[in-house]
Amino acid sequence: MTMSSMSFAAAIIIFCTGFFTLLTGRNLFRMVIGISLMEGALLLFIITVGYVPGGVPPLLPLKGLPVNPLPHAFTLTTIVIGASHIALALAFVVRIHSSYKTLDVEKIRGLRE
Amino acid sequence: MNGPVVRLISFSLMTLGVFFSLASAIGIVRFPDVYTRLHAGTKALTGGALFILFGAALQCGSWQAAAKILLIAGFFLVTNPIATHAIARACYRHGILPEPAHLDHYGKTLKRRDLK
Amino acid sequence: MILNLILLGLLIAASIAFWRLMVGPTVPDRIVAAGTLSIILTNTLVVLSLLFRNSVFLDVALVFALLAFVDILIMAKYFEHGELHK
Amino acid sequence: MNPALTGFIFLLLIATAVSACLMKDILSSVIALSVFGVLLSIVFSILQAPDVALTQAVINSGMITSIFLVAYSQTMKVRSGEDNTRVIKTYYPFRTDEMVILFICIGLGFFLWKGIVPMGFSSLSGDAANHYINFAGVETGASNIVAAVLFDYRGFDTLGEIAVIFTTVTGISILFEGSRYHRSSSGLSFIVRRSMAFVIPLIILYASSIVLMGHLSPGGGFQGGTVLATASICFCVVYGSSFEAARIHPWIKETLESTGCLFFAGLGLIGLCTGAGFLANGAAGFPLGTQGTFISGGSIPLLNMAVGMKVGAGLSSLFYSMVKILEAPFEGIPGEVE
Repeated sequence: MTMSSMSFAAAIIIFCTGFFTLLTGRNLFRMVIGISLMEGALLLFIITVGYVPGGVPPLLPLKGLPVNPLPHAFTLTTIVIGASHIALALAFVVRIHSSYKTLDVEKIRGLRE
Repeated sequence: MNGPVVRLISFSLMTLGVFFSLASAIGIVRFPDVYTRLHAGTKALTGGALFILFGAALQCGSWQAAAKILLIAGFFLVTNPIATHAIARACYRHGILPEPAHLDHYGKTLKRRDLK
Repeated sequence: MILNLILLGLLIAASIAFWRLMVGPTVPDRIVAAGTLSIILTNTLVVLSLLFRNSVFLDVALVFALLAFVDILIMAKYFEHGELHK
Repeated sequence: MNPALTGFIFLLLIATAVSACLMKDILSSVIALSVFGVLLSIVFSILQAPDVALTQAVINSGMITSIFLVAYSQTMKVRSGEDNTRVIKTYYPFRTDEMVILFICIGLGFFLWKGIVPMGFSSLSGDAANHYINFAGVETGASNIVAAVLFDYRGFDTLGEIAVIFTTVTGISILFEGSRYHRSSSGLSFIVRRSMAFVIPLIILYASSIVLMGHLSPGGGFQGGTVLATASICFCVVYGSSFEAARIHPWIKETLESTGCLFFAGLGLIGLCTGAGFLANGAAGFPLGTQGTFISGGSIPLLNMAVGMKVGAGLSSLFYSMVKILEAPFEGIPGEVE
C-alpha cells in the first residue's frame, strides 16, 4: 500500500468510528467526543489530498518539489475553529444538564413527551 | 561535524535512549500501582529522552538545530518533575493509597494539620 | 537505516505504553500512561526531523516539550480539588 | 520514510481513536482523545505539513482537555475517594441496536473507500497551487507560503474565520449569563507554583516568537494566540481563579479582542484607500523587504499580530466564561414553543 492509500484508509476508519460514537452514545459528552474524532479524520483527509510523494514542506527556499500549500491554509484555521465549536457544544451540554439534571439522551427525550 | 567517530557516539547514545524508553514502557505495564508506575514512567523516561536528544544534537547538521534540541532537553528537565509531583500529590489527596502501605507519614501530617 | 531501527524501537515502546492506556484500571493510571506516551512521541518527532533532514519539525517538538505537561497539570487539579477554578 | 513504520503509526492512531470510542468512562475517553491529537500531529509532520502539525499540537495540549474538564466538573460533582478511583470496566458489550449501527458504519466506510481510492491522489496540480508556490516569494516577500496564502491571497477568508471565533465567544457568554465568578486562591502545591513562575514566562516568550516569526517559520497568529490562551489557563489552574481575576481584568481581554479585530479591518481598509483592493499587501504600498529577514512580508506580520491578539483574548475569555459557576438555572423543564 502506498502512503496515501494508508492515510485515506486511516481517515475513513476514524471517521466511521466517530460516526459510530455519535450515533450510539447515550451520554452527551460521548457525542461531543465523536464529533471531535470526525473532525480529526476530516483534517487528515484534506491534508492527504495535498500530499506529494517525496515532497518537502512549503517553506521558501525550497529544497525540492513542495507539497500543495492550499489544503494547509484551509485546515489551519479549521483546527482553531473546531476547538471553539467544541467549546460551544460543551457549553450547551452544561446548560442542558442544569435544566434537565441528566446527561442521558434517551431520558431527555422521554422527558419531553 | 559528521565524522565517523561522532556518528558512532551519537548512534550509541540514541540506542541507550531507546533502551531506557523500552524499559520504562515495560515498567509502566508491569508495576502494581499508580505510584510505582509514575516512578517507571518519568525517571527512566527523562534519562531516555535526554540520551536520545543529546544523540540527535550531535548528529544534526547546523548549530541552530542543535541549540533547539538542547532547548527541548532543558524544557523536559523542568516540566517533567512538575507534572510528576502534581499528579502524585493529587492521587494521594484523592484517596489512592500505595499498594503495600506500611508507613503513612504524609497522611498523619495531613490529619494533624486538619485538626489544628 | 539505523535511524529507522531507532524509530521502530521508539514506536514499540509507545505501543507498550499504549497498552496501559487501554487497560489501565483507574483514571490516574491512564494519565501516567498518557504522559509517558507524549514524551516518547516527542522523541519520535525529533528522530523524524533527523530522518527528513529538516529542522522545521523541531518547532513542533518544542511545543510538545513546553505544553504537553499542561494536560497533566489540569488533570491533577481536577483530581485534587474536584473543580478547576479553586 | 519506511512504509512499514508509517503503517505502524497509522495503526496506533486508529487504535487510539477506537479506544476513545469504546471506553466507558468519560475522563478516560478525554485522555485517549488527547493522545489521539498528539499522534495526529505526528502524522501531519510525516505528511510534510509543519504548520498544521504545530496548530494541532498547540490546540490539543491545554485547550481541548481544559474545556472538556471544565464542562465535566460543572456537571459532575466529585465525591472525594469514591468516584474515579474505583476500577472501571473498560469495555461494555454491544447491544442489538448498536450492532445494527455498527453494520451501517462499516457500510459507510466501504462506500467511502470505493469512492475515494479511484479518485487517486493528485500530484501538485491546479493553477492556484502552482501560482502560490512559484510567485508567493516575489509577490508577498514572506518565506512561509502558508502564511502568504492565509493573510495575503485569502485574507478575506481569515477575516471571516475571526468572525466565527467572535460569534462563538458571544454565544458562550450568553449561555452562561446568569452565573457568577467564584474567587478562590487554593491552587496547586507550593512546588508547582514556584516552578510555574519559571515556566510561564518562557511559554509567553515562545508565544510571542511564534506570532512575530509567522512569516518566516511555521506558526502565526492563530498558533501564538492559542499558546497565550493556554498560559492564561495555567494561571487559573496553578494559582487559583482570584490570581487571574486580580491581574487581568475582563475589560482588558475585551479591549484586546476588539482591538485585534479593528486592527485587522483597518489594515484591510488601507488597501482600499490606496485603490488596490481590500487587504492588498504589496500593491497598497507596504514595503516587502528582503525575503528571509525579520522585516519582510509587508502587512503579513501586522496581520499576524492582530490575529494573535484576537485569538488569544477570545479563547481565554471562552475558558473563563465556562469556568463560572451556574447560579440561577432555568426553573423546571422548558416547554415547547407555541
